[in-house]
Amino acid sequence: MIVPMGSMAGMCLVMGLVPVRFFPVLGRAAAAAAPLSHMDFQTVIENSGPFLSNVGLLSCIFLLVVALLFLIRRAVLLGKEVAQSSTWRCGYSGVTPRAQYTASSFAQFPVFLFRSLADRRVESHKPKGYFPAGARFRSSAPDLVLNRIVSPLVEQSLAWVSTLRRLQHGKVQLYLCYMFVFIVALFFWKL
Amino acid sequence: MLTTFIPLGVTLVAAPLLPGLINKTKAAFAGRQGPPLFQLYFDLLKLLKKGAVYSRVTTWIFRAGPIVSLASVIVAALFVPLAGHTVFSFSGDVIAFAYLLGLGRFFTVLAALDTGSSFEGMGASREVTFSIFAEPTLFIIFVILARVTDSLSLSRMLTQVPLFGMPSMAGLLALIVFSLFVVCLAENSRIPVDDPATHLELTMIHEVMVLDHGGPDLAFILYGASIKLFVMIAILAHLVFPMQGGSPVQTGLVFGSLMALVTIVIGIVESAMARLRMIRVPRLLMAACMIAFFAMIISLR
Amino acid sequence: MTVLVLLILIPVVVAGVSFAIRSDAWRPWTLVVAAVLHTSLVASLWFSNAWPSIGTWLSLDPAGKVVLSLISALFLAASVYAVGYLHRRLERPNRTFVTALLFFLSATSVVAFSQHFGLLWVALEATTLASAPLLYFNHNPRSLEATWKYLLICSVGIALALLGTFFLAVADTFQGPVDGALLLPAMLPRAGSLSVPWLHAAFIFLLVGYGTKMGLAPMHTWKPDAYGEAPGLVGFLLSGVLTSCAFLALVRLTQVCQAAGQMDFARPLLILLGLLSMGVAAVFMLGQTDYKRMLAYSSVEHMGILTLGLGLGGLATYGAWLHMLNNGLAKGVLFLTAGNIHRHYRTKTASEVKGVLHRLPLSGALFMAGFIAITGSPPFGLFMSEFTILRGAIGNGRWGIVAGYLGCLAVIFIGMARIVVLMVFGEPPNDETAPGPKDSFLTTCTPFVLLAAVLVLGLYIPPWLDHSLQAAAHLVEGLP
Amino acid sequence: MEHFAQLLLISVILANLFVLGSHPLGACIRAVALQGIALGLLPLCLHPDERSIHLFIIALGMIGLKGCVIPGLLFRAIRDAAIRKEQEPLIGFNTGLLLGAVLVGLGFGIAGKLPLPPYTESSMVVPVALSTVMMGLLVIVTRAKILSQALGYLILENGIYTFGLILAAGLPGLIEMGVLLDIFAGVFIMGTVIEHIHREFGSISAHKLVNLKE
Repeated sequence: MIVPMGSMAGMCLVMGLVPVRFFPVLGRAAAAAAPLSHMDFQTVIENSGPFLSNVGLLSCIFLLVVALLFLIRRAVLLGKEVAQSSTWRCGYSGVTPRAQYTASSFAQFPVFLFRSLADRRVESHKPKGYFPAGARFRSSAPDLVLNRIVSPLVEQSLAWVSTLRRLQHGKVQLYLCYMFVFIVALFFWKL
Repeated sequence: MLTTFIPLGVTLVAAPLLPGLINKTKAAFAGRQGPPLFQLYFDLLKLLKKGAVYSRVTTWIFRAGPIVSLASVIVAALFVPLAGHTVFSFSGDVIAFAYLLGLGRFFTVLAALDTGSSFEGMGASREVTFSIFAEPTLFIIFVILARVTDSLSLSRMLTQVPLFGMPSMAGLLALIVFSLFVVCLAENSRIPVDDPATHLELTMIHEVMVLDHGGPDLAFILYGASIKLFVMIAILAHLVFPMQGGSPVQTGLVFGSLMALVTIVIGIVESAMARLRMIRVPRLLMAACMIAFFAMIISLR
Repeated sequence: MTVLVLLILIPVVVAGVSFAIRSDAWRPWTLVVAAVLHTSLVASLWFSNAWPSIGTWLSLDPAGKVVLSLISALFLAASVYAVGYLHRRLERPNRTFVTALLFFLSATSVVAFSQHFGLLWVALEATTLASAPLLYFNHNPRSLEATWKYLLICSVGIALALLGTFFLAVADTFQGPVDGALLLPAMLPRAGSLSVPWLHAAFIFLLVGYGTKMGLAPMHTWKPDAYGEAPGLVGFLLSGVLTSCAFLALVRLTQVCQAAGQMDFARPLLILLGLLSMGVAAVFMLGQTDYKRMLAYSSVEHMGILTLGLGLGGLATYGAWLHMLNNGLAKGVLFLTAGNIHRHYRTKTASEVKGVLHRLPLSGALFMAGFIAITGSPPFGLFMSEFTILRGAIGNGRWGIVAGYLGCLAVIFIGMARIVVLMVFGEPPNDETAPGPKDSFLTTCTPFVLLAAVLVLGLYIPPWLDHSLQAAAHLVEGLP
Repeated sequence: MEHFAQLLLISVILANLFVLGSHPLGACIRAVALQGIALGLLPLCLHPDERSIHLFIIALGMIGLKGCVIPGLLFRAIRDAAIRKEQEPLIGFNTGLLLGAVLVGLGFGIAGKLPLPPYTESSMVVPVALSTVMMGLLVIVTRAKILSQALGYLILENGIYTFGLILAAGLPGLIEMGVLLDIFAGVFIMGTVIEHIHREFGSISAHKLVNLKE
């Protein structure tokens, strides 16, 4: 599984580094689809050539700088102690994997900022008394676009479609009626 | 040939000077002597001499974070003109510039999340949230500049701005400079958005993200931050006073003092203002974004 | 000339032989004999590049040749499958079925040759008659109802086509008696002097009449019933062969309109019917519960695409011809494997069919691949042809049509995927209460070969085929 | 002779209206039989100058087929199925008559948009043909008994045949072939299927044939 995924990722990388090599090939495929004339296509290629080669150059420079910095760090750390330790806990040593920083914690701030748009649902049972039995906090931000826009739209159109589906009701006489009405409509439209 | 690389060299060498300058300004306002101007150079050297300690739960992402973020600001610096001279420029490089800054931020955030610490996670969350506002502002400013100069290359945008010296454009220029200044403060974790000097994790943004980095990695991060500050100040300086051509020494001196001036302004702002409450920061950034948007409407008219 | 006579007579003679054979087990092999003879004759036409004719009424032209080759190839595939299928259905006598299949082959061959509108009509009428016993093969109330509806609607449709043919004759003889009235080669040169109002009326009647046969909305109503109740084999022949014949009839009509300079009148009608059919197919595909009826609506969709391509003209006409081939082949894959699935699970309700890949690995895989092909996904041939038609629409700058076309294709893809994916994957039901027969060589090799052909057409169109399709498209466009 | 043709054409329309407005099936079949005979005589009146053997054969064949053979078959079918009346029309007989009148108007309207072919003897042929076709469709659509639907199909065919008579002189052979084949398809095959339906469903009402639907 790694090989096909890796080879595709590798191809993406190569295309990013030397886009100039690929553009004419892909451009020809695109030109086949779009009604561009051959001349237009040539100019497009010529105009985008320098830009693409610069983008490729930029990517190469970037990778080069990364490699250089990597080597520098390696040289600097040479012969020095590279220790392993635990993450900085800020004085609190009871951290367990259960106390994770979750995705919803990560998104909490922006969700709060856009709370009017985000439809955030919070369900919390705060600890009560001196020896609280338990407490719960649960927050979720359901996908607003999906829940408020796409789903109702899809459901609405499915309902609409299912009313239309009643047109196929099994009564052959009415099927013939469709034909008749259609033909008369065509006559009125076109004759 | 070699002369083209002079701006890069200047950036790499002079960048750590600016945080020192800011600190000196702040110290002067507080009536203290403050740390020496070259403090950051000493810090970097000290950090490079140290070994490294990595958390057991981290992966290669944590180690790649500082390198990638430093590399991205260095490459981004290639596009930024210093006194009208650029190392590398092509049409459309503004987009590459913005994306490189974004890439650096992305890796810093990933490295912070990789530690598994809640503090660093919160810092990452804040950083990302603020960039929701800062990045559009930056893009809107670029759109305005592209529109005004009819160019998509950062160096041409900044060196050929016809804004300066035209009274009709003064309002537009003021709006752009203001919003870019706010973006500059936010991007570089300055007061009133963030306080680089605080040591309470719950209120920090950028500092808290790099809590677990040490030794050469921290040096890379600090160095990267200073280059970013340098780059943004260079852009601001160019906007305020576009220059091109002329003798390198003369324009270089003028430009250098201009940059120092902008830096000192940042120092003054830091001295005069308190850090905003976290909840208020987005409002400030939003305001900058709206101002930039307003400026865009004006420029499109 | 003898070739044409043989192509028409061989099936009739073999039909006589098969009617005389007493054994239900051996009779289906006569289908293969007839199909092999038919196909080899058609192949000889390709090799010799001959254009035979009998008089002026029956002769082969590029359009007819493409349709004839499709008929022959699909019938060969169907005959091999039929041997396997009928072997499993020995509880039903198959004398009428086999005989009707052979008559069907003969009638469709006549459609492909005929250059005369009257003869074309007669041959298409004959296909209706020959296919009625095919639909009623299962002899149960449901198939009877489907046959009745098919007969009634198609008879009315074909009657309207007859009226349209008469109208066309009036248009042709309006200026006075002519030689070879309704004869295509004679009509085309004098098309300019046809009576325009009568031609328009004839076009509407013929479009509705042959459109009924082809299954274009809103005359498609017989299709889901007929395809749903007939054996998969019959569904395949109707959706691949019969509809292509009806399409050829529309092509003949378009040729006359083109020669008469009346395409401004004809195009909107063709495009309207095409898009309407695609829209209706999309609406009925969503929430469909019966997988054979789903295939019927897919057929409505593809007939719509063909008509749309014909209406757009130019590049899209070439796409329509290519699409006709692709659709016929891909429908074969789907209908035949759906037949296998139906035999095994003994239900046509999609929600009761789960895990086909476990129960019938070959049929399941072929059904899935057929679905991918029929929805126009690369690398199959339908992608190429649908894309060519799309290019035709874009090239004309008809953005409304482009939007409708792509929208319908997307909805249909979603609708079909919901059904097919849930059928093919998942855990098969546990009740092993007498599951039907498993895959056998005869019932899976045919869909496999058909799928391979669709794949080849998607990757490479041989020059000789390309040349023929171009010639057929030029014929429609009135180019030399 | 032209007046006689007009009379025949009017009787064709009247037969249609009679079928639309009455319920005993036997009477309807008789009306259609009479219509067939009238249509058989029509070519002799429409083409008085060229009363060839060909035309006589058409006339005889039509009278025999449409006047005797098919009505006889239909009578046998209603005897077998033991039905007398069209009991459950989908629309009432008065509405049916009204719609029939509308269709006659529609037929004349559409025919008015088409120029009269120069060799047509009577200007009424085209409108009568079109309205007969439409009324045949109306009978199919509104009647519940499958047998009545077959009858409606016969009327539709009669309309097409009427139209074909315009061409009978110019295009010999075609018309006969077309109409005969269609009648074969429509009536004989349908007759066979009706027999099956009667056996399977125990009724020949179209109301039973609504199992296949979405």
